[in-house]
Amino acid sequence: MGLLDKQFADNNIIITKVDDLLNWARLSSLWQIGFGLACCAIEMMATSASHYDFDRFGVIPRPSPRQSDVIIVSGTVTLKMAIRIKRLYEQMPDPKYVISMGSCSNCGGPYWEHGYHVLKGVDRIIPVDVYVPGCPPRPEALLEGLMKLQEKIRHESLVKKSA
Amino acid sequence: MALKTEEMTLNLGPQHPSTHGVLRLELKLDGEFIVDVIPHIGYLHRCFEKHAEAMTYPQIIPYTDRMDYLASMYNEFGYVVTVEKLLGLEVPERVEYIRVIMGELQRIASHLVALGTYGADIGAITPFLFCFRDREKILSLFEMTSGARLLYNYIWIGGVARDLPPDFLRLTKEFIVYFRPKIKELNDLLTFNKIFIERTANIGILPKDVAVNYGITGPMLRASGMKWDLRKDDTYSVYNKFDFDIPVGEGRMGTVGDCWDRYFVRILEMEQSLKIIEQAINQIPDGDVTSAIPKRVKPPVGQVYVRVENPRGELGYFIVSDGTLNPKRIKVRAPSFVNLAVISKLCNGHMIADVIAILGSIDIVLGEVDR
Amino acid sequence: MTEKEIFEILKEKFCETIIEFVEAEAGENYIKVNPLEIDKVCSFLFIDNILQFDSLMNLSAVDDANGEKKTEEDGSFEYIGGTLSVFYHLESTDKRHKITLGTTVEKDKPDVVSVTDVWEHANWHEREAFDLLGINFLNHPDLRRILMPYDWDAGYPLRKDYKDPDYYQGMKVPY
Amino acid sequence: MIFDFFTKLTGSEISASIISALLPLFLFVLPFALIAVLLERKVSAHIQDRLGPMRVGYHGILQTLADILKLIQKEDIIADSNDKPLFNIAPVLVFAGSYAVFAAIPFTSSYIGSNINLGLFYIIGISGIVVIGILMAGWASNNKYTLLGAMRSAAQLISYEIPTLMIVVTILMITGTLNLNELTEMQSGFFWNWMIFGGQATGIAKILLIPFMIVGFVVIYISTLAEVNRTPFDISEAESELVSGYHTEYSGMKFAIFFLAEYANMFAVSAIVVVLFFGGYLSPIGYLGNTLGLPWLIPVEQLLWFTFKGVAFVLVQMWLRWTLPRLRVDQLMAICWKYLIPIAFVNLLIVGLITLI
Repeated sequence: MGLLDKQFADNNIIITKVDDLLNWARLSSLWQIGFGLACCAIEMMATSASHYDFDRFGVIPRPSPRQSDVIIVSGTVTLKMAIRIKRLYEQMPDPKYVISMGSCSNCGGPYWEHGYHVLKGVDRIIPVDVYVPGCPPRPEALLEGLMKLQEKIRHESLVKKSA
Repeated sequence: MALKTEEMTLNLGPQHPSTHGVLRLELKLDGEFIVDVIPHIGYLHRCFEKHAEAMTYPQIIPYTDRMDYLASMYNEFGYVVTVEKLLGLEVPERVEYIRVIMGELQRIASHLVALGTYGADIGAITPFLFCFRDREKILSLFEMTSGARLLYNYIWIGGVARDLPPDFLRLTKEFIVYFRPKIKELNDLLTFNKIFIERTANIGILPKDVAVNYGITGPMLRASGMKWDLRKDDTYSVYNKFDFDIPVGEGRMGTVGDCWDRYFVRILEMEQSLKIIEQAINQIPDGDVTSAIPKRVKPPVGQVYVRVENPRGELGYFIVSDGTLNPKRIKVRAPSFVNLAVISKLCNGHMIADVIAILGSIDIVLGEVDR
Repeated sequence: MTEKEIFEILKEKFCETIIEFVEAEAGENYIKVNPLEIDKVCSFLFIDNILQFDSLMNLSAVDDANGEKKTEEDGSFEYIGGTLSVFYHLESTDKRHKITLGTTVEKDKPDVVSVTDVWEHANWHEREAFDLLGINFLNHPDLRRILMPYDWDAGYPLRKDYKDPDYYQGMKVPY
Repeated sequence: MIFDFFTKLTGSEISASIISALLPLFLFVLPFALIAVLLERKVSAHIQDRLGPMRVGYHGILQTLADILKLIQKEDIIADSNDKPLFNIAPVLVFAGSYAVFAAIPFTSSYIGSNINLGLFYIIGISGIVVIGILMAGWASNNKYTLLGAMRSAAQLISYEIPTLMIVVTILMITGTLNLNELTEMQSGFFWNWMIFGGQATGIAKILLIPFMIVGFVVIYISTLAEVNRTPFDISEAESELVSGYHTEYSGMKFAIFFLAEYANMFAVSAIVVVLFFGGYLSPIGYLGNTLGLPWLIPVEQLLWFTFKGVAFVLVQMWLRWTLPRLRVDQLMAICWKYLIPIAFVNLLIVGLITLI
């Protein structure tokens, strides 16, 4: 949650407009935490590199979790690593988003059956916003996942949802 | 009188921009100087060996891809060579040529990542992106052949999945013409940059005898001045039909076996790989590539250890067969796993920045270290 | 030098330690050695001027899965007794010959002497064998788990009768 | 000048000072930082065969605006183990240090924040505050990476002040003034009167001065690069070693302030180099205002020239950053103490001898 999220009880024209502006800012500048796990990390790097260029969407890798908005879980999450990923996620400031990239972090991927040391899905430890399937997903798929996340952010609101 | 200082422990990783994945290094520091480096691995332990025991032989190929994901083709290559030896299978010549072309293209692609990320570790981001740009061209060659960008499942036991597409050889030739000047560009931008040399020469010197004792292989061993390349010294496939050199470290900028040598050996190897590909394209025979693929892979009881020259070094597969469809045990001798073990020896007495330089020059892939 | 010749040299030097020369149906033959004296054999192979095995290519541990199989009602099984094996693939970079050593230990008391003193390379491989198959390497300088978490207490995963724990640190392990 | 103008306008000295203090911030530093961040991303992208930001506005021109707006919204994390007061003050101090430099920089002949006689001295002194801020940030974060980054940064900044000062003294010997406005005016005329071409000296002295002035310029440019922590001297925030150095623990707006300070600093040091060696706001070829007989046009032109020269040096900084690798901390110190300082000393000596002619 950001500073203002869900602080307002009613919805009016000003809040809607402010919503749009803030959401626009959020979705246009999703800084990812520069953090790779496995095979998918190479595709993530390829996405940042010249050919696909993540920077076009305003996504730049930040080395520190404190300055990043989105964590792209790119690869197999092992039990040993899961604790660290959870901590990284907790270190990020709100509003924060999670993209689960690749089958491994979606559900365990090819390691689902005999992977005694593989966490079957990163959503068992942190909440995931967008799942990108593939083993590994092509860079285009990751870009599509990012655009889905942007779409999701576009519909966020400062208004507190009534229960 | 020496001032009393307190040792500081710095935890590098598992999430750190320059540990090339999920390696964790525990640094014991005296100011900026390294007292000790303790590597902790296993953050990407994906249980390959357990999976291998539950799969049939052909089913294992996709899993070998995912070990050294920067050199998938070569992992498949090594695995199928091992199983073929266990089966006593002869493969058509065209298949061997295709495998060699793929393997060498993969070697270039893998070295490009190694060199690029090494530049980024030292602080120059641009070479990294240039390398990825050129790697993208190789990936598109792989993609038109196998349909995948990174993990191919292309080289099968007894053959390859499908024949080369019609344009492949022409496009590969074009790539060679395109890529040669790019090596020079990389040299101008990074290799002979004064600051880069300052940062890497005389850093992390690995003497030859230590390297052999630690089981170091691949570019790292060659940088230490040992002319040792399994493609020549324990030849497999059709490598004996090609004419190429084995570049070794000469200590041009400092001492033999320093980081700069390890970096430069990779550059020279890319040139040699281009040479091999060129020859292979000119010599490749016609033939059926799927004729020798066995319907059922059921090797006799026995065990075999076969090794190939992966871009990172000696990739060995030790397969124990109990005569069923599943192997009883597969142990992978992963070059990165072995090469990484030497890091604490290399780092002693250097500074924090040098640890990064040394780690980058070892060129590890965590998927392979942890398997 | 062929394997047979090397075997003859070893046989002369260590008559009791060397158990036999195993000829396989397919693949490679190996020399079977007593697990508690493997280090002596190895250091001889390393030092000897004719042999000069300066490089350990690989060290692998294998679960032989040869105990008495006891199947539970839910399909899981356990081996009672049985053996574990360790294989050493050696090579001389100078003389260009290779050899495979093998050793077998009881699962209940899996003690093998470490060869880390001879080849530093063995260090991590032995740790891995300890980690995944539970082979106890005597005289090893730093025998800890290497791939699995340090606090893993559910056993040795590469043994054939290994069973996943349900939870590790609050995370569900099976699918 | 500008202060008197506002005093007349508002009738109170306090409000006049506040306005004239904030003026460069809103008119110059903030817009500059916004543009420079985008410029950096665009320049780096084009160097690297990429496009850079493309989706936000035409060719991504609104990218930094979005970044800032987003950073404002972010949660401000202060961890339990942080030293709260220091943690909060540090970004402010860093920004204050780099912003205060702008007070004495003459943007045009008619606008200078404070036309003090000790201008150059003041700039060198006040930029020292930045070091305190960085050290504070590193210490208060209670994180080993930030601490190492801060230590490196402090050592680096303090060391590199020495060659900078040497060159400043060299200039002083020729001009005899610390007032930046006067210093600029002394280079008036055409571009051959700039300090890098020997200033107002004539005849043999001028020809002799030129090579030493160029050496001086190179030395001061290298040391200013080091003072703003740019590659190849960015060891204090070395991404591949120290995550992001002293500001690793900062999130949201506080991080944005550090960022802003960094870019403000980049321009500030370029401006100093411009004033010392490249005639400050002076036009190299004469003014359009003079030709057209429009005297009010001259300050505008001067501002444009000043910005142009400053941005040119900022661009060179960016170009270097995306081309060169990073030095190691001991090599960085070696460059300063073994090369730059002796060179600066010899330069000082020789220029001193030449001025005696």
